[in-house]
Amino acid sequence: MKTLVAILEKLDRRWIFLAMALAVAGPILIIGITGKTLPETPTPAARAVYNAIESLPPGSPILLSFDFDPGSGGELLPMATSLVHQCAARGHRMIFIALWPLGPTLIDQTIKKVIQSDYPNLKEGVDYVNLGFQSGNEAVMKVILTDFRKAFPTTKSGSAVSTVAAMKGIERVSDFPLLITISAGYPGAKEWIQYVVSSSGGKVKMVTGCTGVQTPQLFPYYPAQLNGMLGAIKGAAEYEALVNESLAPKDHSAAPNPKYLEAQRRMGPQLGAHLLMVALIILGNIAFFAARKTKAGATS
Amino acid sequence: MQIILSVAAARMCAATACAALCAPLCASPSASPPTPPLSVTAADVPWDAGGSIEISWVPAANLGSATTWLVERSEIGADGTSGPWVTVAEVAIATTTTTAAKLSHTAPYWFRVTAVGSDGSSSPTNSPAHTTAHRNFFIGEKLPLFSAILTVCACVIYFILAARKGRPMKVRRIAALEAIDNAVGRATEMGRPILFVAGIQDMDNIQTVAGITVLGHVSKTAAEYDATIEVPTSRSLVMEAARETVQASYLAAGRPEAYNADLIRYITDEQFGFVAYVSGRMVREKPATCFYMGCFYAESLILAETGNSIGAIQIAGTAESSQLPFFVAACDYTLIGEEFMAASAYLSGEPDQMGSLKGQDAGKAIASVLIIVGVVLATFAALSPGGFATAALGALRGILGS
Amino acid sequence: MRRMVPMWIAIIAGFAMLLSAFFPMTESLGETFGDVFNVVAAIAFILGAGSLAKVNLAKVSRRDPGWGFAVVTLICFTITIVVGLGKFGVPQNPQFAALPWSGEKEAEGGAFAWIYAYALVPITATMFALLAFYVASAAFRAFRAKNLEAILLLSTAFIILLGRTFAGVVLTGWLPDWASGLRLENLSVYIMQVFNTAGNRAIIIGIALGVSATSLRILLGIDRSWMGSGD
Amino acid sequence: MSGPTRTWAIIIAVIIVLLGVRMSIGGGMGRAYSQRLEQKAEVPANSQTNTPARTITWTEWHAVQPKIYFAAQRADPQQTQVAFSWSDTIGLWIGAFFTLAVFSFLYRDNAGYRLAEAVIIGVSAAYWGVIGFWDTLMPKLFGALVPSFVQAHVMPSLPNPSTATVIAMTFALVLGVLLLMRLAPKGGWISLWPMAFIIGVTAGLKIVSHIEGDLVAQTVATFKPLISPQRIEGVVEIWPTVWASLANTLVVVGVLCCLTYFFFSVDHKGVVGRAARTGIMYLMITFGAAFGFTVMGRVALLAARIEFLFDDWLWLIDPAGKRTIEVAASAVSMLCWW
Repeated sequence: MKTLVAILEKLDRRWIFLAMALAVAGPILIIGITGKTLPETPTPAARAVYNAIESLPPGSPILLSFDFDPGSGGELLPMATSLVHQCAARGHRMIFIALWPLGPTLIDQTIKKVIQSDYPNLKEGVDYVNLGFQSGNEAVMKVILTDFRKAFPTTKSGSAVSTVAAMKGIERVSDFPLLITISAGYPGAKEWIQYVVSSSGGKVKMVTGCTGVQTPQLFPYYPAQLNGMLGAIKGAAEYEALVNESLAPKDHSAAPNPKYLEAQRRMGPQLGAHLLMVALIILGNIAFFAARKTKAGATS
Repeated sequence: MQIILSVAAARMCAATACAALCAPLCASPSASPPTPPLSVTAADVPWDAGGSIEISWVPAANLGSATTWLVERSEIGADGTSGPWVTVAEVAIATTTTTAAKLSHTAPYWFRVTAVGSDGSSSPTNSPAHTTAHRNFFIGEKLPLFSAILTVCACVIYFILAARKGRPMKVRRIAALEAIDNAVGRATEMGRPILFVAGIQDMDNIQTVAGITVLGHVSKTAAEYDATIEVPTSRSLVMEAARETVQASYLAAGRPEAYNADLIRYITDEQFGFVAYVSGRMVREKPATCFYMGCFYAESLILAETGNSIGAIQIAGTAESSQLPFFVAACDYTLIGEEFMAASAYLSGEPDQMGSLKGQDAGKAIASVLIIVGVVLATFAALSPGGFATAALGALRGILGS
Repeated sequence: MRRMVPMWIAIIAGFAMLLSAFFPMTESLGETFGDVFNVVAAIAFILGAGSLAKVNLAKVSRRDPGWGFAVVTLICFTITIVVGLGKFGVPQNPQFAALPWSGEKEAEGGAFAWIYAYALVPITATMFALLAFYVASAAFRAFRAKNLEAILLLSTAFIILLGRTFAGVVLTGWLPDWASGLRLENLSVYIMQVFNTAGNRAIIIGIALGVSATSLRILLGIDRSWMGSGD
Repeated sequence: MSGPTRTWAIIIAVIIVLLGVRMSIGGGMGRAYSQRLEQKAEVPANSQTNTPARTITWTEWHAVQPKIYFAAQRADPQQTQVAFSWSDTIGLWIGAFFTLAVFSFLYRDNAGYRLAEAVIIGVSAAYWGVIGFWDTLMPKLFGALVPSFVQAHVMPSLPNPSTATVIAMTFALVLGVLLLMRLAPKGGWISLWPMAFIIGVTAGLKIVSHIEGDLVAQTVATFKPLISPQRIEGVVEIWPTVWASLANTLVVVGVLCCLTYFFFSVDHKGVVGRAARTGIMYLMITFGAAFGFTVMGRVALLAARIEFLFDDWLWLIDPAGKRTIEVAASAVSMLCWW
């Protein structure tokens, strides 16, 4: 016991790093080879996102704003995949924009991964369109409140938005029955709430997928201003399970395509890392109390 | 997926076929054609920036088969002729008002509303007179905001003036700020540099500006103590601002010759490229003291943990609430939110700047009182809905503009 | 004089912006400023690049320790600028095939996209991933029950950590329905909705006042430390 | 060599040996493939430059998953539509090297990390410079000042600028030039002017946005009833009411106490001291929650990097079915060897 405490007190942090590497890499290898994932029970916030998309009539225009960059892709790309997956399966019109400069590339990636490979009948420019990046952060949001085309005059590939069939009937942001933002920071979900949802007087409905860091800050807005939210990879996994469940054949004869299981796979390393963190906190406190006891003994 | 889609397609075919078959049979006698609205009025939205007109209409008692309203406008040109009818909006049958936006604020407009159903449209009902969307001098709906700003500014200015008149301004200790002198002194003693990071955002972020004002004080102390201060920046403009500030501080400290512009350098705009540089630099140069003052995101913990591993004294300040936990966990001192914003005033020690802190307190006091009043009203309103309290709460919200 | 002019520029520009929000004629000045700022920041890149080049060239010419790395930086910088501005290897834009410069700079196949995918992304994403290690070491060191505050900090983190994984379901999933509020996953939601809302709200209100007072000090010319403390 | 150092040396050696084994047992790893795409575009005749209508063709190569290459090869070993991509394969290995180099910083600073650092500084500074040029200067500044040039060469569908835009951009150009005066041998002090303008404008704008978006909105949001009857079909339910009322009360008390903590002009003693202390407790719970949530995100990022190494580079696992059969063989042989 004493030696353990002594080790803990002087523990080189590199051992903690090694333990973390193992706690994450181990489950990845195991899940990667066996293909088994942990079960998920969706929380109301994730269910709300699913229902918001499900309840729209097919063909509804949906604005998807990719406000993140590859740095947060580990958390947010699985959400983006499932969100686009559900929208595509329900036949909604998807209008993609990005307020982060690196967003458009991620939009193209997701389009390629989901729409072009599994929904080849959806046509670019008709059923979906990538309008690319606009600089200006919340200024862009203020502009699209009154005039969508002023902020996004052309598509990413350079054609004028007025000629794009997917944009028919879209004058301002309130013409979208639903707004989806995938957000990693500033500008992101919080700014969308402040400048778009609030200014529209509740006319604009919004759901968000956000990083773990943002989740606590967005909670005060749910469910009044945010109709649903996916918090971190956990939210992504819950939502992914919901979407896969609803799109699976009734007799469960076919397992979902592994590319639609990304978030649920990531929950394995998540569990390993969280358990390690918990163990570290407990060990740290054992060391702390043991040291205090020794010190108290020495002074008395 | 293909299966689902083809099933859906099959269903649609079935539905169409059925409709085609039934059509002659079930052309329902009950559904009369859509009835036009009884009257249409259009009014300029008052106290706005111009360009919007609100249109409202009175629907007929029997709507017939109408399912939507089609609202159209026609602009009267400079020569007095009416232009073509342009759709303003198509709204659900339950709605009876809509707003036409993006209009010219000089030209008059006609409006008309048509009821539209599955089996055709009604005749349109026109607005009785043309309307112009005037641009007003002041945006009325911003009056509450204007008064809120005025109140906050008045609080701050009042206490600044009071301080100038010699009223003593007591401010509580802020440990993190008291530690700055010692931390700078430590760097001098150890003969190691001081590292100052003013966040990773540009000069259009007020936190960066606040960080630069703190840099002004820290670099002045550093100049007096003869300590080296390094300022890597992730934006070119911040580099420029930091150079101006530090150079002026060295001048004010009477040691302009000791200023070295190359210690304040631009690294890269890329968040993690910048962090890669700063953490590498920290491990190699081992600064005695690190300041993180500005807007930080994920990099906060990388910087603070690296600083911790080299045994530097670390003082952080940010208004980015998501990063506060990491600074609190890994730094020696952390300025939380408003404390960071107050740092420059506190460090200056000038009475009028201290006075402005008291003005901030007055703002908080007003906010607290409003919260208490609002909560009391809300409680009564919840207990007896519809009473005086409900009205008062509504009025209070109105005054605050939300 | 050298300090008076900029101070007045700041004061006039600031008050003009403050008031512009309330008048229809000037309401959108703030948005215009966003564009102006972005352009100025892009022009200022010349200064940043100059500083980068100067510092690294000095290292090379002085043969400072590690000057080889400075050479690497300079080479990488030059190559990226050249292929990026020149759109090297970027395929044509099918919409405007007649214009050779209309291709997308980050289109697949271009040299700029290659640099992005194989140098920028791996390094920045891995730097970001280092955080997973640092949260562990920070938690081990800092989350010790020294006093009541620290106990609250660590126990909240504890509940959230467990509540957000499968472990939470296993540990407290057996609780009967009437006590379902104590299940870890529900507990973490309450913490977010009550304590976190209160704490964040107060921080936000405080910051708003702090920002206003800071801005006002600058606009009144009282805080001039951004152009050097004192006068 | 001290005890821990020896242990570390062994661990690193084991990793290197495992990598060596993986590379030698074959089954393929770290290869990338791309598919040929013939593109064609019609260019209409241009009467101004007197060029006739013509057709332009060019070839693009798009990255594809290895399984597409394997399938194409199985179908026709002579095919040239999908081919091994040297550039992407080299890139993949460089990416893997940089990933490991950055991770090695956790052990200690070393030449690999310094190389990655030197590369990322050069590349990313230039990257953002290029982005600034094409995304800001080209459409905004040049698009406003020389629109016909930009439309004729770079962005044909760029709308014509309004007079206001032209004025704003001219102003921006003047500010930029003043800023660049810093480089001139004399008159560098004038660069403080644009800086003063930017700082002043930022200060002015932020007062409005923070009071509007944060101060007023958050204050009003706290107007919650302390007793909040929860009715189901008009009947007040006891327990839900108690819980909802308790939650509201805790929020209101928390906001007031935390605000008290931020008071500067009052010492934290007596009643104020107790309120401030309660405030600190709320803040600590807030921070603990934020910490817990952040861990989630960070682990996901690490998992993504490790998946890159195991999946794209080493071909040890294939969760997304990028390669299907081939990889299973290599993973199993690896495990057998182990």
